[in-house]
Amino acid sequence: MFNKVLIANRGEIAVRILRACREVGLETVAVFSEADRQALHVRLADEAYLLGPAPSRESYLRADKILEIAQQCKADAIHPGYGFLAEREDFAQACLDAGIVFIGPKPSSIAAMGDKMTARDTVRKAGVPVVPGTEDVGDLSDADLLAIAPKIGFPLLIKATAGGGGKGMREVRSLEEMPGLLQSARREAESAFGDGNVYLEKLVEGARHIEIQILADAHGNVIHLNERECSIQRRHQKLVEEAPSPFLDEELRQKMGEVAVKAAKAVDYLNAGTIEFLVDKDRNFYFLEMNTRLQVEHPITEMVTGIDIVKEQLRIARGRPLQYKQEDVKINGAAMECRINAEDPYNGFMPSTGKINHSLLPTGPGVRVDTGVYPGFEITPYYDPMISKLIVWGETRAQAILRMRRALEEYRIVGVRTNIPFHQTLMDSHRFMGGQYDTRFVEERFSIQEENNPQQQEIAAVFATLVAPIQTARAAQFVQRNERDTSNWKWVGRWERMHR
Amino acid sequence: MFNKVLIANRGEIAVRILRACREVGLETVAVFSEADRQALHVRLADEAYLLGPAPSRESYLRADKILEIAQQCKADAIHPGYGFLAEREDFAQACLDAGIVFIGPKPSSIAAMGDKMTARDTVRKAGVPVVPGTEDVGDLSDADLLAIAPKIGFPLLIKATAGGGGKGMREVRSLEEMPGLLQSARREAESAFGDGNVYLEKLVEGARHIEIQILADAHGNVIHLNERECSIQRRHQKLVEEAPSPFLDEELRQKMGEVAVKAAKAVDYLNAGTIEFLVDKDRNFYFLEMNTRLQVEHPITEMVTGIDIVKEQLRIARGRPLQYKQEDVKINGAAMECRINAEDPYNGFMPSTGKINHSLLPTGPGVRVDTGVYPGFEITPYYDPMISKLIVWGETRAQAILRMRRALEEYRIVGVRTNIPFHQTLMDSHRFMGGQYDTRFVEERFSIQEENNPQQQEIAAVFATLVAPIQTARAAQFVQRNERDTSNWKWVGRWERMHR
Amino acid sequence: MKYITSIADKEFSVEVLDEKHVRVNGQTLAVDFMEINGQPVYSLLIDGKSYEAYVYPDENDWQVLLHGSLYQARVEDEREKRLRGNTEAASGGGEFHLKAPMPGLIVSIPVAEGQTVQKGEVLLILESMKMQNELKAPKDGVVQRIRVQPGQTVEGKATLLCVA
Amino acid sequence: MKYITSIADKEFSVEVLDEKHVRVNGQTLAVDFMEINGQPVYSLLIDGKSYEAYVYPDENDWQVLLHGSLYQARVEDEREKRLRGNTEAASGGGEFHLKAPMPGLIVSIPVAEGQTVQKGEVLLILESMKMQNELKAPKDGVVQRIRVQPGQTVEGKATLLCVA
Repeated sequence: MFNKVLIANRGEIAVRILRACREVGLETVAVFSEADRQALHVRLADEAYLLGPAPSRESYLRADKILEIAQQCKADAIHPGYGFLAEREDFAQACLDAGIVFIGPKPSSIAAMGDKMTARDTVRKAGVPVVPGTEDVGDLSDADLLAIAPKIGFPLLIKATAGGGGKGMREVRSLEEMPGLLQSARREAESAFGDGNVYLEKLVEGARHIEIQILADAHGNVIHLNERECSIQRRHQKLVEEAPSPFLDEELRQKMGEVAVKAAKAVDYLNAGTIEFLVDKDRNFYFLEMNTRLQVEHPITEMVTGIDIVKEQLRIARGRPLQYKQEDVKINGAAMECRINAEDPYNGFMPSTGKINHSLLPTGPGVRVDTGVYPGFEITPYYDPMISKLIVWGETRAQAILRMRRALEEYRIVGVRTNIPFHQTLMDSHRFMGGQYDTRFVEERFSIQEENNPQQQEIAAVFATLVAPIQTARAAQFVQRNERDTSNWKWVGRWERMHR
Repeated sequence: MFNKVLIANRGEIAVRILRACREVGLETVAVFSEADRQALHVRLADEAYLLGPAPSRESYLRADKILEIAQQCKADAIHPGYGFLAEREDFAQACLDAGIVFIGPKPSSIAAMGDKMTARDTVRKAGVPVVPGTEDVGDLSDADLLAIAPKIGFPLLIKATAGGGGKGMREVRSLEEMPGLLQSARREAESAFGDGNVYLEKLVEGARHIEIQILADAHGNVIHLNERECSIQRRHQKLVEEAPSPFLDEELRQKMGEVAVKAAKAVDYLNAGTIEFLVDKDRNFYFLEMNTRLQVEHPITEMVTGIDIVKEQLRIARGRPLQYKQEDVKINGAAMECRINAEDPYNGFMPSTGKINHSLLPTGPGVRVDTGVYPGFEITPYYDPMISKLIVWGETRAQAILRMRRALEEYRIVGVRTNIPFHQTLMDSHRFMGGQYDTRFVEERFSIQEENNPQQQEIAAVFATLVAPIQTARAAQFVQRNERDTSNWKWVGRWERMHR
Repeated sequence: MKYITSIADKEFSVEVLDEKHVRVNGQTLAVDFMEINGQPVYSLLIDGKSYEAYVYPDENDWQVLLHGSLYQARVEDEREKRLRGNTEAASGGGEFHLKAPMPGLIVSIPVAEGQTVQKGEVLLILESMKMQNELKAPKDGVVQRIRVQPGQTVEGKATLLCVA
Repeated sequence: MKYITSIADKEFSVEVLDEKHVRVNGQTLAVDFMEINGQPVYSLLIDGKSYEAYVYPDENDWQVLLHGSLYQARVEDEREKRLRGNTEAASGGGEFHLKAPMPGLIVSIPVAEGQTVQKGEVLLILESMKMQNELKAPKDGVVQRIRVQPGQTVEGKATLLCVA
């Protein structure tokens, strides 16, 4: 049992975890970098401690400092969120060594799933289908890989053993281009994970990315909460997720769920985790990897199952049995999540920094917004560009899409560019509405540049024409405002006298 | 069938209705007063038309103007929301006469329930229990009422026949004080409803206000969506509502539901409506009145039943049968609503006007905020002081209370005073937590002034001491800021040259 | 700088040592104090505990709204406190000017000029935001100079009457 | 005042008649135009239809983000439009200065000075917000004056290189 939880993270997920803790009566401790003194997780926590300067490696990645703070403030549990230290087995181990509950899996499970080649091997032996690829565990030289490649066949993927987030991943179409790609993949992996090892996997074309949420307690109970469809991606970054998947039928859903439970059991899994699969056009599915932590997109599962995954994580970490049995888990309606990022969809999705001057959140029935920012908060270049997650629920998938459209239409964020227009265009796309998409859809068959809409162009022209003189005259107005504001002038006069 | 809905209302309910219309593909028309040009319902609607000056009788009560706009813009349905024209049978009739669908009951049902004495009489004849009181329909003179009063017994209530919202209501403890109270009740009723008629009802002491939500379609189907407990009131204004009621058991719930359906059928009811009951300590229940419209507190029923009441209203108005049968209606978990009003709980709940400079909405799992305001919007004295409705859902009542506490703690509204501290104190009150309260609880047994908390006092002292010099020095800082801002000086210099 | 800050009947000695430290009643505390977003919302970390409060000026005092409780605080240095002691001893009561807390319509004035009223008695009913608001006497006294009449619309902060 | 407003290849003649009316391509429309809350968010009622858009200046143009679509608009009176026509005819292309759109770390510069690049070719990779962002050439040209090197941290708006 524990009473005070240190949340070793920032942004929306720190706030999400803090809320769950507060709602079950646990005290909360936030940690923050110098850039985050005014962040929402600091404002809302019971306690908050400075970690260090803004860069992650000097703050949110400082495992030593975090443990030191936990011990000083007598936090008896740590929730790592996602990213940062969430999948570092050494950090999980250090928590245990310090007598602090790590709200997540055992270090050995993190290790087993963290090395992507070991993971493939482990689950394959447990009878879980994997994508064909390199099968030997161990460091493979470029020569080894170039020899194996033709046996796997092209196209194939080079993937980083320490993997995740598409870093160090390269698509290879022929043997000729492979040496160069191997080199750049290793370099990227080395810089991202400090580990340049890579392996090969057959490229499954036209595949969908579908994952299964797992919950496992300390009493041997392992259940799954069905799937999330995450094929809407750009550069291996998920942008939209939905549950249930429009592609699965009840039979495949059940089969994938059972296999996911098997994979989790293969590494003696504890707490919440996610098994990612690729599903090809013929409904064959292959294990991709396991994320041994809470996922960004967990809320859509919460909305269709009614199960609060973070509260379940806390229960499990306290050694209590799961509240739910497999047969209690039902899917009710449909949920969808759009990741709202500070990036400009009209300019190559370039990240956008700046102060959020004004924002208007969509609210009302069936809408949930998870965010760590607020009007007045500054989006800095130090951390990922996600501003918020817009999550909706509907009785059917069609109703969820309609609700998402209305929520996106309502959402206003001023001060940074956002990808809201991307999501709006996507929600209007016939292929998306039809559920006909795979992981390449956004990059290959989707464009935010719509056909001309002459009526909207005319409206836009009126807007521009009316705004132009206002903005151009603003400086002149400034003088006029000063003219009227006598209190201002009084001060200015005094200042002038002082400096004459 | 209809395609374009004019929403004859403002504020959060106009936004709520607009969202439902948009999510089912209907076009929306907003109407607004001069004070509401920047209101959220105007910003979000497809079309928006000016009604007139700020006072309601020159804008939102201008039935003629609203119908004219509807006809000009070819709106083929009108949703009246609550308040304003929602319970005016002449308005409902005028809509029908103009060939516009009125999204609500038939004019005859509004009339039958609008006159509170007729309503009592009608439902009593249908076998619905009513509070003992004057039974004859018609205008009763003061002499009549003074003669009847002793037969009913004291304490009793004087109530306005045209009734609603506690206007023209007076509690009478003895015959002596009755003439004076009759006079003031009639005066208030006359000014509020243009009708000074009153009647008498026995005062049920220690009673709870519990209401049943009804849905009735044009095909003779009438169902109820169970109860809402609304006993947390101040001056007959509801402040907090919850569903289900902590006071009802399954047997009473079912009985009250059946009686409510009977009452609705007695007036040939159509669309959404609510039967209000008083329930005494011994679990006897009495019909109070029927609200022939959407209620402010409808979202808590939506959250526990999963039924979108406004979408159902639209379905019914389109002549479609109800989507649900009585046996489909299940209660899942518990929901609670706090009405967030611009009023100062530390100063006699005095309304507070002003600009909302900054606000931070609580979000996250199980939280819904329905609001018509946003940062920068001005709360004017023309309309009711409700800023928003904070609604939460929890798996149990206890979890809903914990979640409401966390949401209230997160909520920030700067610029006007709000009753958030009242709600916070209420959520901490042991009697509320225990579900032990009646309609007098807030006024008689609840105080926002807590016992002294020396530790919090010390923190407050530190806050005040640190803020005082900053605010006092603000004027001086202003000069320093100008000193740095050279672009500013450039303009000032030019202005000075121009005016020399 | 050392202040004496009074809340209810309690006095706190608060000394601002430097940007990051205060001494409260002799005990030194680490503080990290910050205004949020140019609003009267302040974030304060005291020895790691995170608090947020609204702090508004209110005549000579400060209102601190903290975790759902409102505290009325007076912040004075020692000289100011001494001075106030003398002034309060010297003066006694004074006039109270009832002002409209917001724009509205005067519904009724249940008192008349020259009438003696007690603290808490209703002086005037003002309708605003669809509600009838009772404005009460904050002290015992005699009603003087009623400047408005029922049916009249008034602006916010308009003086309505006086109790002396 | 009469303007010629161009969006993509279309031109709209927009005449502001008075506060409440504009004439667009000869047709008079009732408008109610308003800035929301001091932000670059504008509300416009045109003959009753309610629109809201973000409008940002962008060099000589205006970016209008309306219902999930972005429009690049140029607003000119007739004299300005004539002038521009002449200028554009006279000059041809000009230099493009690649600036850092945000602070970040230069990861790599896949081009060298003197190298010929085509429109759309990657000039530089800038890491920011945990992402590697490809900055591309907006036109054909020759790379000149590379002012940064891989591993270097740059401020927002810093000039990185030039394509002439």
